[in-house]
Amino acid sequence: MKKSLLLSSLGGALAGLLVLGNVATSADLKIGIMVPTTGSEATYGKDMENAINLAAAEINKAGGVLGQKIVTMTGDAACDPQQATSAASKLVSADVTAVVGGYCSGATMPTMKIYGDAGIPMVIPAANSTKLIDINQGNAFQINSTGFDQVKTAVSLFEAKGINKLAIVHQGDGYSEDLAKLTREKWTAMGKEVVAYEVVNKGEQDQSALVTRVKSKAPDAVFWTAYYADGAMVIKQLRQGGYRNLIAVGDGSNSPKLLEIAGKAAEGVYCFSNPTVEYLPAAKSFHANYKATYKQDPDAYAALSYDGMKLMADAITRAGSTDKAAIIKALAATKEFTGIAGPISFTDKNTLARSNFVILVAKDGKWILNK
Amino acid sequence: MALLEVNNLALSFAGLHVIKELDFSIEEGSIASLIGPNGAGKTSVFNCLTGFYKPTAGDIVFNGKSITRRKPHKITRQGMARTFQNLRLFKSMTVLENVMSGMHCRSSAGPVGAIFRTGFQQKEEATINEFSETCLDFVGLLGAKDRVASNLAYGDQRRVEWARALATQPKLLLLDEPAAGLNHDEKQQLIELINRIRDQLNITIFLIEHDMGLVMKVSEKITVIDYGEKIAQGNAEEIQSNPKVIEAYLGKEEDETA
Amino acid sequence: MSIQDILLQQLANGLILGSFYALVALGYTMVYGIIKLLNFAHGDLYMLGSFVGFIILSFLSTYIGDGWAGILCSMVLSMIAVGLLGVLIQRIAYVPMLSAPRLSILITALAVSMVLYNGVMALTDGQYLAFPTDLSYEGFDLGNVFITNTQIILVGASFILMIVLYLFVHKTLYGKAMRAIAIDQDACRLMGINVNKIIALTFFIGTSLAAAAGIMAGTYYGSIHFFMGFVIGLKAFTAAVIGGIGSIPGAMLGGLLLGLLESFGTQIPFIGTEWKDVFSFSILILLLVFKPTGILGKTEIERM
Amino acid sequence: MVNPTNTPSTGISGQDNPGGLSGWLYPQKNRMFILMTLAVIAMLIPLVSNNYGLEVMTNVWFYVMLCLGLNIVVGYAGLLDLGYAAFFAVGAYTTGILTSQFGVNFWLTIPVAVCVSACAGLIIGGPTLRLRSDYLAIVTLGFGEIVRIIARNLEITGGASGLIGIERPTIFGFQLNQIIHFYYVFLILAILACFVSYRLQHSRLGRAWQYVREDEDAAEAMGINRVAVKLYAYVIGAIFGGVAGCFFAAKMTAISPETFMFQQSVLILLGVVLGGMGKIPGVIIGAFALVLFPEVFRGLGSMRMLVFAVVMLIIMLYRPEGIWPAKKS
Repeated sequence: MKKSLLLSSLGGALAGLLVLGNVATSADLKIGIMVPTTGSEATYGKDMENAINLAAAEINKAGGVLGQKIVTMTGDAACDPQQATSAASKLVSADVTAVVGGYCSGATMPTMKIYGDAGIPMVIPAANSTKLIDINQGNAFQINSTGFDQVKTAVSLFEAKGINKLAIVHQGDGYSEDLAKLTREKWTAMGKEVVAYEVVNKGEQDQSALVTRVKSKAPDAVFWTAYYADGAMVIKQLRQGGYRNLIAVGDGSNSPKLLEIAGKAAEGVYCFSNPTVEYLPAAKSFHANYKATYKQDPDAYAALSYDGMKLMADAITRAGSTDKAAIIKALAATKEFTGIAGPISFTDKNTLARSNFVILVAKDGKWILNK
Repeated sequence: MALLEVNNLALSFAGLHVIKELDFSIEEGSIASLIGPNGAGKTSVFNCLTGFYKPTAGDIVFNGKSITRRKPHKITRQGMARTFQNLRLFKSMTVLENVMSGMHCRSSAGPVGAIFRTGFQQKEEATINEFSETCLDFVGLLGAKDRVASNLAYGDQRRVEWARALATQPKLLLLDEPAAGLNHDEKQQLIELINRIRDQLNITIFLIEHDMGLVMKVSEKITVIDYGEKIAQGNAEEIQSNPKVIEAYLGKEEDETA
Repeated sequence: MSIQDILLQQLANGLILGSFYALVALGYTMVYGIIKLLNFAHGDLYMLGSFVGFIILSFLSTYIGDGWAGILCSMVLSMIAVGLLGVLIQRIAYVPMLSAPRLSILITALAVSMVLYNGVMALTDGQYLAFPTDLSYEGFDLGNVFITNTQIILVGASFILMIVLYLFVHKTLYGKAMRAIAIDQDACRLMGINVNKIIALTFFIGTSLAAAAGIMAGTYYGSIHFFMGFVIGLKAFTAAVIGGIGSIPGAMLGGLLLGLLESFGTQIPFIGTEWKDVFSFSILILLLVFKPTGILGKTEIERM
Repeated sequence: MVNPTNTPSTGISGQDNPGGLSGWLYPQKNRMFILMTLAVIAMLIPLVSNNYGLEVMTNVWFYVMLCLGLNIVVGYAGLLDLGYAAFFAVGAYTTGILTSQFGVNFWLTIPVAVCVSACAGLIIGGPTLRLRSDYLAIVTLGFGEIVRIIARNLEITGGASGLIGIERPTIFGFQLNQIIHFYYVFLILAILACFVSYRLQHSRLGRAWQYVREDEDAAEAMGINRVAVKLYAYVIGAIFGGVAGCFFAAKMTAISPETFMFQQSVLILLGVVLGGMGKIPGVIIGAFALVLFPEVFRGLGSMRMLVFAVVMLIIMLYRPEGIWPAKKS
């Protein structure tokens, strides 16, 4: 009696597990969404999921793709490599035709292999570490400008401001370290000086050691390459510590939260950003729809995620079939696809051909476009 | 030659002198006792002998070798075993497993032997089992070998501790208040057991005890300490008539009533 | 900046960091001293202190503003609330474990820490919250060295708290009872001291000091988040060990010392900011190995 | 699941034969039967499961190995190790660095990783095992953080981005690159880990761990070198973690310091505590719960870890021996 109970419960658990992988088996066109919906980056992930679903709904309303309705399925990458691989396997097992997603570079990396091996076309709207390029098996397309483009934008600003001595601070994760390294390489290659190259720990409140170190090197500008949450604290403490020169932050810090936390210390901070909804004339209706559907404003990666889904649908239509290889071919052949975030074409490495970075500046507690 | 020789042993912590210049020796094959009023430092002496405390000064020679400042497990390996004042059995383990712990220092198989169950390891395990059972049999507890130690009656638990100490194959056995908590019959059995260990196994015995009747009955040599100092030494009769000893014990009674 | 300037600046930075460490370390040391429990959840109570302070201040600011008056009010209220929570935790989680094996108590404490940490994470969605106060940066500009009024006030406040605690422990009957229980609980029971009450009081005081530090940190750094307690918990433990765990003056001294050590340590040219934590953890490990009793800790019987 | 909590203690009146579930589970014959059945089920899973199921189950076997490794330290020897992810990291990075930067064959990196993680165990264990248990917990925590920060800061470990493009191993010219291959690899590792754990537990060393765990002083008085015995636990536990790390690196092909955070150590500890410290079936159940729970209850989102934490607290307070029934009453 007990034996059978034990075994049957074990069997039940296993059966439950196996069934899990087999949800949704209709003739619809299945598109996977891979974003972090739990963990520290969940807000961004859910925002991306919303935008992608919004795009899918619009496409379905207009008759779907090749007559098929799009059904989305979300895999939670949790911004964690282990969970991301399991999420990717889940999507592949569910037999998705294509995937739109990828927010944290570190978590996206190990999934590239899984999608690559399965030959699944993938559009990456957010993750933009340059390391993604090296392991791309040809099936993935990055529509967020890569670190290279951001560095170009950053350097152009620094040059325009007559900066010579630069301090770079990152946060010890793949994305911000990548950006920091690229900036350092570029800046020194230009014959200029990087006087400080520092790391702070995520979540650490006291940055006085960093402030003193940076101040003692008297840089003309400080470039924070990581996310807004810690960036706000760093900016605040730099200003409190008496640092008065220019501060610039990377696209991970493009958030109104940064201004909220840093308060008046953030005035005049520059931010390099991928095109976000409020600065995109073409995104007006998207913004309105998003707000109507989800009762909140779209966040930093909403526009690109929306474009990602639209691009994928466009590529499938151009391919004329749901054959994965054909879709990949169609994606590669994309020419000036008009997204709300700007036109999309790809280089031979499947990255965005033309940078769409903009420069923002904080004024009176708001980000405005720098002219 | 004396099996154990203690010269000038001293122990102090935080400025408190627990043991002061203590000298005594124990002859091989004898039964010796250490007595003294409460707080005289008897258990501290045991702890110094077995390496649990690091003496401040002095020298301990056991079986011709100095064991001062040696670690407890090394001292045990050299042939000195002990029991504890408050039972210190491995409570959730079986009686047999408890006794097997004593064989640890007489065996050597390591992780590789354990994983591959080499011939050597298997033979050793069999020896450990067999000898532990012999020890249990000696104290009359073989029947209880598979019971969990903490489920045994108090007196039986004491005997498990004895068997465990015997399993280390000691030359000298230190007993810390072996009669504490035992009833009259059990004390008689204890006296018999002490004598059997000495006579049959040829193990020297050194004990701390409060029960004077038992001490006087079994010991051939008694050392009395008070405030960490030796105040008398001799056989039962000599000690019983020693004025210093009487004073020490009476003094203690005064303290108690105060 | 000249070397002198850097050293002076880091002295100021080290003092403020150190006084936060000291306040948190006091709780560790008091609880450890009295019931020999390493309260893993202590860092999380610091975090909780700042969140409770955040809620109270957000509420109060409409009435008395978000200036120093508001901060003081919310600090007192949060100290009381979190202090009581500390007592509650002790009652629910630690009292039943007192006779359990050490490993079980440690894991229980770790579990409590995880509950608090993940609870706040779930409630805040893992977001950083902006502390609802924006104090000015006015202060003293000594050439290249810059010290704000906020820093001076916060260091002053933590010193006042520490002095009050010291007087409490050494001059009042409750303080004497605490010290007595740390030495021998059973004897205290026999002497008619209400041991459980005193232990609860110890938890209350230790926890509320951590909460005070939490609010000060929120005020000073401007933002709070659910994992702010992890690193400071570790550092404060280090501080308590440096001073000698169980010793109240030791915790104060250890906190300040660690704050200064870290501040100066990070300015050593080849130890960049990226190695800062390796630096403090190495200090911790070396200290535990070579001088586990700390500076002011009592030496125990030397065992082999 | 069968709920063993209601089984009344049968140790009354000196009776040591536990009844109920534990009574049925422990006789040799029944145990062998269960083991064989489970092994066969595990072998057959790939026939019925899709890749997602395999991925999850592979993760289960992986955590079984890690949890069994930590179980040697925590469950057998009674030492709280809060930095176990460090050993796992050492193994993963050893393989990662050797294969991706020096082109060493994957299989050759395993013995190297065993040596390196054993050394890491010795380095941290040697000087610190004399410490009080709570100090040890903090030291191991600090050690775990140090290892992660070093991995994050060095060039050779790929910095914060970590290492990418780690070679997938080949065996007799056959490359392991499908999830099903890794499923079997990790299943074999888990079975090996069980086997080794079992053999160690029922040996002279295993008993010595238990003696030291129950009463250090008494164990020492019995001639057991407590430091050496603990060190064995530490080093063997480290090797388990290191080997698991090697295969983890090979499976993921990319590793980064984020995987080896404190939370990872806590997660592994959770697996050990949940099922029952020191009991192999308990630890296996713990590992299952660890991996399956988040997959099944993904809807809980960020509440997931909170639920884990609450469960852990409840277990410690009401059933410190874990889910699996105790052998002895």
